[in-house]
Amino acid sequence: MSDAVLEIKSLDVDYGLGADAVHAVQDVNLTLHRGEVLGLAGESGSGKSTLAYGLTRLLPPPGVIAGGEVIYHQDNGDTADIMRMTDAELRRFRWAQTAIVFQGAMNSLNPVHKISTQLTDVIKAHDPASTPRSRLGRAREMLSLVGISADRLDSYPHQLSGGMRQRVMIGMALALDPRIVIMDEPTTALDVVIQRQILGQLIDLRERLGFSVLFITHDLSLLVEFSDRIAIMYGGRIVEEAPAADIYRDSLHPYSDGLLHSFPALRGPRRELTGIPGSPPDLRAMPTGCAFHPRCPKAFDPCAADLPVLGVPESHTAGQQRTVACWLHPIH
Amino acid sequence: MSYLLRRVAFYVFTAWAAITLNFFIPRMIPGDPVQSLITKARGQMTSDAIASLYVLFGLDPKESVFSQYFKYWGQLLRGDLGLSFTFFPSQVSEVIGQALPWTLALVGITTVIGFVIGTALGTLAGWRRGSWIDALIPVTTFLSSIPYFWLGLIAIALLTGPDSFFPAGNGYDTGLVPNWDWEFIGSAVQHGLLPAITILISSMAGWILSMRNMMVTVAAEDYVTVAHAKGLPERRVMVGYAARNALLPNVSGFALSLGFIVGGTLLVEIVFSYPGLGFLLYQGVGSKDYPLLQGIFLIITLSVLLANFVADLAYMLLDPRTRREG
Amino acid sequence: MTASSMKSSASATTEVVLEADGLTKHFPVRKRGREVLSRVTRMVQAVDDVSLTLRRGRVTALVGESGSGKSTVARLLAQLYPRTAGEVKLHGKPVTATSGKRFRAYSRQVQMIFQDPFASLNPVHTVRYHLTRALKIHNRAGASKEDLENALTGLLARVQLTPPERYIDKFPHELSGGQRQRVAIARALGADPEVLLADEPVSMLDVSIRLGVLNLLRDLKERLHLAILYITHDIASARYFADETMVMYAGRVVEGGDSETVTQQPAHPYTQLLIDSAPDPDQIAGYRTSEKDRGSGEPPSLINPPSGCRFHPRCPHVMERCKTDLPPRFDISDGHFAACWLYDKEKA
Amino acid sequence: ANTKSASNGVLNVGMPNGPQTENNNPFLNTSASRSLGYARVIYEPLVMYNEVKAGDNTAPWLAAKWEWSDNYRKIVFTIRDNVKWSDGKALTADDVAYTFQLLRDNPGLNTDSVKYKDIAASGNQVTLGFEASQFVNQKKILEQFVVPKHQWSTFSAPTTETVKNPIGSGPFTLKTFTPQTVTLTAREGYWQDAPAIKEMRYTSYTDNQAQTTALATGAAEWSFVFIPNYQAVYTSKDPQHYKLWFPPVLGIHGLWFNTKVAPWDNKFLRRAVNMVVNRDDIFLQGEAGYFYPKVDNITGIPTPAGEPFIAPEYKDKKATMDVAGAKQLLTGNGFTYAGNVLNDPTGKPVKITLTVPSGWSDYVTDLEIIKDNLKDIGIEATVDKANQDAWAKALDTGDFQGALHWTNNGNTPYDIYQSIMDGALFKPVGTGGINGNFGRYENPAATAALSEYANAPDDAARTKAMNELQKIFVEDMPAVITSAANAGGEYSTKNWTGWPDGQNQYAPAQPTLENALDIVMRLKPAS
Amino acid sequence: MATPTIVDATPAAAVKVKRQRLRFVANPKAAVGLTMMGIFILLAIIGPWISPYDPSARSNALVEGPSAEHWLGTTHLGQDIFSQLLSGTRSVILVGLLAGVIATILSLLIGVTSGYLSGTAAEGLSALSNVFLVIPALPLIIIITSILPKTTDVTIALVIGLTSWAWGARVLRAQTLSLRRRDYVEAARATGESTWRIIIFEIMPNLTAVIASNFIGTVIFAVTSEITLAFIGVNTSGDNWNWGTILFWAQSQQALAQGAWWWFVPAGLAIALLGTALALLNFGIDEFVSPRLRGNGKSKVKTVDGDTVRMRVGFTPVLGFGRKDEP
Ligand SMILES: Nc1ncnc2c1ncn2[C@@H]1O[C@H](COP(=O)(O)OP(=O)(O)OP(=O)(O)O)[C@@H](O)[C@H]1O
Ligand SMILES: Nc1ncnc2c1ncn2[C@@H]1O[C@H](COP(=O)(O)OP(=O)(O)OP(=O)(O)O)[C@@H](O)[C@H]1O
Ligand SMILES: [Mg+2]
Ligand SMILES: [Mg+2]
Ligand code: NI
Repeated sequence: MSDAVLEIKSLDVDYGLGADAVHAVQDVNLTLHRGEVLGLAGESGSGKSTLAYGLTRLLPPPGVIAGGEVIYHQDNGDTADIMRMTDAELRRFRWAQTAIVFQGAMNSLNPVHKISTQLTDVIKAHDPASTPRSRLGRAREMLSLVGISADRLDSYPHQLSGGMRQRVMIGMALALDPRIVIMDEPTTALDVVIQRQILGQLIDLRERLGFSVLFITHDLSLLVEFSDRIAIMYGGRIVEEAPAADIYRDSLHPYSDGLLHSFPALRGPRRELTGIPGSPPDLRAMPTGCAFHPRCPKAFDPCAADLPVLGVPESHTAGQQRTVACWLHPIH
Repeated sequence: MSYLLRRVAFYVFTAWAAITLNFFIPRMIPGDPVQSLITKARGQMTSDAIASLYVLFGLDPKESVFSQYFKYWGQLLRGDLGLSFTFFPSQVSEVIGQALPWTLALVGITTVIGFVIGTALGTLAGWRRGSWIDALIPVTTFLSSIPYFWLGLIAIALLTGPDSFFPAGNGYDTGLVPNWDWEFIGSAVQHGLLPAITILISSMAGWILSMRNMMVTVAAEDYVTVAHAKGLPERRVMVGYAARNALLPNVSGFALSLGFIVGGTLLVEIVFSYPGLGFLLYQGVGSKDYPLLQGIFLIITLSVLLANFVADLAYMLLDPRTRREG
Repeated sequence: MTASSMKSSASATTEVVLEADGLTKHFPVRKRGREVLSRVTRMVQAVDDVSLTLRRGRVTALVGESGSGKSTVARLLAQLYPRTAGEVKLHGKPVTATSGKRFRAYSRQVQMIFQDPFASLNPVHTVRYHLTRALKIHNRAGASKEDLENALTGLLARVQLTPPERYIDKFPHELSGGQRQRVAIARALGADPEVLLADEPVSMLDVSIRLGVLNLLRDLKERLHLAILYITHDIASARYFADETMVMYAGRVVEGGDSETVTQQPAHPYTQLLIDSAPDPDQIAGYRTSEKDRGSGEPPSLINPPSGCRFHPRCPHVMERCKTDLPPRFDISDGHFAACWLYDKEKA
Repeated sequence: ANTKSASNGVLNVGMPNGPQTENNNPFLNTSASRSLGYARVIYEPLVMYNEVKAGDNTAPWLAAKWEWSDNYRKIVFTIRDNVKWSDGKALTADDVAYTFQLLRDNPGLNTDSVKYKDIAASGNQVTLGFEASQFVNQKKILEQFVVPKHQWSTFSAPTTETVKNPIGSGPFTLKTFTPQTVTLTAREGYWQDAPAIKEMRYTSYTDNQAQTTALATGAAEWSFVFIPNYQAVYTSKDPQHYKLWFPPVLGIHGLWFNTKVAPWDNKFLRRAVNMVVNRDDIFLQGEAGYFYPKVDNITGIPTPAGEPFIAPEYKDKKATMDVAGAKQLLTGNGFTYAGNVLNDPTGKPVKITLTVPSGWSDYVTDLEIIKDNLKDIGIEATVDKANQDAWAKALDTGDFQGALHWTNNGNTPYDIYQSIMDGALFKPVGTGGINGNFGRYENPAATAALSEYANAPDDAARTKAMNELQKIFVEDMPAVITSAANAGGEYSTKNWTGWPDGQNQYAPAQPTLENALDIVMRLKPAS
Repeated sequence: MATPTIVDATPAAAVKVKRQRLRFVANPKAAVGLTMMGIFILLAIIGPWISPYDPSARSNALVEGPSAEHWLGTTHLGQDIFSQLLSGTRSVILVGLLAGVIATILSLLIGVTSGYLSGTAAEGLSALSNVFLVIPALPLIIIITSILPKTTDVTIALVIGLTSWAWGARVLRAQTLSLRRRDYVEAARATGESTWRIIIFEIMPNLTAVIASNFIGTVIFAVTSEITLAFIGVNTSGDNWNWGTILFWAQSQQALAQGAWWWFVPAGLAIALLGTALALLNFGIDEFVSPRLRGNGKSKVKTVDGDTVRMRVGFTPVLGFGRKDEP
């Protein structure tokens, strides 16, 4: 695998301050490599979105970054910690380096501005020297890149279908040639047919443009097909991280296993579906030890007592690039 | 243009309703209007004069309501609102025409300025929650709870006086002849300042508050986050994304609450003896000048309708979703 | 349980409970602008000529993309909308009640579960209120307080919300999504219906909770021999939980048959597209651009639906005929049919 | 504020009447010219009549001479011949006759309702003939102003004419009109010596408060307005110059009883009330110590204007507070007390509802005082503040128990008594359209005396009738008179002197009355 | 009611009901508003009894400033202004509440019906409320009340109530429209509930916040209207004191010019305070309905560098490197 573009180091994200704080993301370490699609999965409330917004510092109040670093590696080898950027630096950094595509495209596009305005104002903000004509040209280019005819430039968001809007968002995300695109459930509101169209297009573009993708969804079967690597979150922590195929074929963490056995498969033999018993943890009253232990079919003594650390499991070689946080799989 | 058409239909209907209501108002009066006029004179008129007044007004109660109604419409279409009692035999339309410009200027300008400033402050307050400007909110709440007229009274008590820059009443210096010269305009502005400030203080608070709340709501919308994520300059995000959207409900709120605002501002005119419709209304009430009251009510309603329509048009321009094609 | 208790469970599994024949629903579109002057009212042809049968003890899945008219079918079956045309037969008898006593009698037998468990329970009422109302409306609350209490406990037990006292006095917001959906199901069961119309009962639920609710539905089917209409857009879940599957496209049923057959050997090009598009973990990193353009274009407008086969503008196998003639159902194999000219045997 | 004032020959007059519309019709008291008073300096009366003065109260003006004959059924005016209209035409007897014809032919203009019959002009004389004696209407006829025939004959509807360009014989002509201020300038060619005032500005202030402020700051130098606590608000601001003078005229305000409602049909009860009403409080608190002057003669005739008319037996009879006497009067006439409560002869507690328009603050105050006073003799009163229309209607139809109201005024106390006691005006309770006698007072003797007075052939008969009327009134007390009607004003002697006052009672100091012209002519710049 | 607060009853917000009461009072604005309102209502009840003088009783202390005998001074008739203020509270509160109740009932009837039912009747009702909304209410009220032969508190309240329901009806209609297609309403229908039961038991309870905020808005409007009417002399009937009557007398006796500030300042302040109390209550409701509006305690945080920054959208503050409060 190629080198890292983004390194998340022991990132903590809270909602609220002091004793009332909800620790929505805890001690997350994650590396995004150049050109890869990193999938982030986990059930609702596990902290996926919080992580994504937290690392870009877009989390609205009462969210705060309680600690950690997010190191961005520039092409020239320089690094910058997003957490230490000033507002102005952040503004310059955003979109030029990391773009975000949100879940609901209708809500991501400003309903009162034309598509063209929304495409060009970001170019203008980062390249004030550009001419309106060149900006418009770029906007047109981006639209055709995502398969929308340029005459849609003058449309307002409400005049486009859901799929088209989502594509506009993707086009907008790519307008400044960012190194990283973060996508938070970009297709859950869409139809499977359109979902496939859009994601197919995105893969194409990635191959051509070479950006990295952090892809968030709770649809594991989609992730497995779509991403290179997958990280599974539970209760605000990463519990397993591995190449997609490894997770699918040989998940180590019982929670990953449970997730995978919650999806009916369309093709192939009928698998047995076991699901995951119990309900997601309450972030305010997290179980001790491994947060998953109350629901874990394989829980044993240490699970309730101690927090398992994420690491390369003993049973695997370090070269395999997978980590897990489970007492069943002691780490090196 | 469906939206526009629907609105137009609505305005036509409302105008009709208001006019019809207006027709029935004097028909609800106990006794007859002339009696009120006589009463008003209070000793300045001998009781023998009554007879002559009946002759003057030529009241004919023996007509069917229907034909009266049609007659009324006919008169309206000719711009004839009847004769004022107080200023007999002046036409009500003439009396109102004299007062209307003042109200339009005072109420119109202050309402718009109040809306603009209030919205701007509300935008800032909502955007910078917790900053000093947000601390304005309780103060403005208190101010907006004060009835317009009382604030006006206090302003008069505190700020006017023989040596004060602010005159205590009237629309312009006595002795000046309304004219488009600087002396007159300056005087009119000087006289309008205090009432205007009163209206501004009272009315602005509402806008600040609703705009602030809308801003807080809108600031949490995804597209605002996206705008931040796009690295747009803060001003652009605040104005182009957050405020632009937060404004929409405020504009339609503006249109709808015009009726309330006008009601409130009329009182300011009363307190400041400003020669506008509000003061005329007050005079009309005091002297039971029903034709005048009717006329004022009609004109106010129609003006509010018109203003509403303008606000609607503004809304249409602001919100592309209402501009849906065919 | 009235009629059903007399029959043996063997024969019961095939007994038709609810039938829809040529069900059609057109919603008028609000007139705009100049149209006000014209006499023609435009219609959203949300559901067109849909026929289906629900059998005792069987789950029938209705799949299709968003906006294809699935919910409308369910609501028509529940008599929540007046229908434009067609017939609904309960135990072979046509029903027309949309209000009043007759509707109540109908709703006793046909109950509906809504897509969103977060929205289908009134936030201001407790679980007890919801269930008590369901029982009371259908006179199943019993004479005494105890009867009612027993009935409530029974209901909660049936949807595996045990112990009942832990849930009975809770407000919806105090329950998890899965629990809420169970309460919604319990409410439907409160009428002791024969038919359950489940409109996307799990699409709003978390992956790990979905399964529990679906398993519960299956369990109910097996224990209570309910006829269940399972509406979803997740065709994979239809494969797993439904005995039969019908596929809708733009207000029409385009294919139907045994679930396994429909999902594994889809006949209609739309079904094929749908199945092709569904994420497939076995095809790891399979998101490369496929050679063939997958179903280009957008779902059709239902106000001016395409003539002939409604899928023809997007269909890779489109023929001249598709553009003009509406394809009828063609039987492909036992119970498996598709409304597509490709299967017109006479043509060949 | 604007205080660039009158030293340069300008007199600033103010009235609290709100913005005006341009209407200079001198006949209509709704017109701006009448409500602000500037009609008085444009149009001139035939005779200047001073109603505050008893006797010797007429002075020739446009008419050099006038003569009544035929027991006040005929009058001959001799018109001056050096008078010119402001457009230069001469004022002739024809103009005078035409003015009276206008009044006769247009009841809408004839707000005094004088019944003119024959009108004839010959030479410089105008002769008017009447059906009945006009003794009681003398003032109205003498005071009539004159309009130019050559202008008014062109008006098709004089009753709704707004006379945009008034032509008068007075010393001033209209210069500019704005809703707020009307400016008049002294004209050339006035028949008398030109007034010292070169320009008059009539400003219509929006309300009493604004008018008071204007007076207090000197922006207005002459006005007629009610000022509560006038010392504090007005005169104290410049005690040397700021003056007010409100002499009474022959009209009154009083508490009218509905004499058809028991127990108020009982004259002893009414007289008892008269004995406890505190007129001092009413004068000082309700009328701010000046506005409607106190009337304390028991006959209700305001003094000094009515002095000559008061019967010898009542000359010094003052209405004074006498609670004990009142109680005695009551208990002596069938009324009883149960504790503090007065019961009428039938045993019912005596109560009264006093009706008043809600916004009339002085009346309300007066009634509050009366209510308190009534408590002293065990009568429970309620002040019912009604809507003005409702109040007017209640009085019109007799649907009230007690109410404050005014009477007409004139050149004799006849108008007062006629308003209160005339049986000719009587209409039964429930019937409206009444022109006075709101109390439904029925006494043939009073009616006869009134008619006697109006038509008496000579002064002796008139005196007799007047004495009779006073006797009936004092005996029956159909209304309790509280205050006199006034004809006064506030003025400042800072820039102009020569105003009428207690020492020099040549005219009532009200800018809207006919006498305003007289005052204007006499004002001189302060040295 | 110049504040057009758009009440946004999002389903998520409407969900929390149980904790409602406590949470509502926990809101500092609501708590202050509630306390102030409580005092006003208490005064409305006991005011006339505890007032030291008969508010109409005259004395010889004419236009005197505040003193030990007359805490807020006297009028031109020597009446005790403090007593007038106390006694006047009842009328103000009564008219406000009564008009509020009338308008709220009307707006409920009209708003909810036109929202829930469809068809011409509903459209007609909606058009009616729009008409009433646009017609300026205060001039209409002034004209109607000045025409009425006799005005008591009740008639005033009636007139205000009958003319000021439109705003509420509109808001309620919009809310009902959005609730009407909610699943739980449909579900209730599918269960077999009757229409009226759905309206009363399923829809109305979810409108409580809107109804309450609307009620308060109308009360504010009614109070100011009543006072305005009294002030311009339309309603000074009977011996019924209200704050507007005090101001009317102050104005007609030119208290300002007389320097009798005690005559009009307390009444005006009382109005402003009552208005503030009601406005605070309304904020409480707004914030309660739309949690986003709630002030979230601390708005400033200390960052790594020891700077204090404001929490705001778009720039999440970074507290430090490592969670400090972690054991
Ligand atoms: N403003 C907030 N205050 C307190 N807790 C919050 C807030 N916002 C989110 N949370 C909590 O933080 C946790 C993580 O939320 P997050 O949105 O990141 O989950 P997610 O994994 O993205 O879920 P989903 O799949 O539903 O989008 C959740 O348990 C949520 O309840
Ligand atoms: N009340 C209505 N008035 C007008 N059109 C309607 C109405 N209800 C549904 N429709 C339209 O009918 C069509 C079918 O809607 P329906 O809700 O049945 O689709 P669906 O298959 O259930 O979709 P989803 O998967 O999104 O729930 C859609 O185009 C929708 O816009
Ligand atoms: Mg999320
Ligand atoms: Mg649906
Ligand atoms: Ni000035």
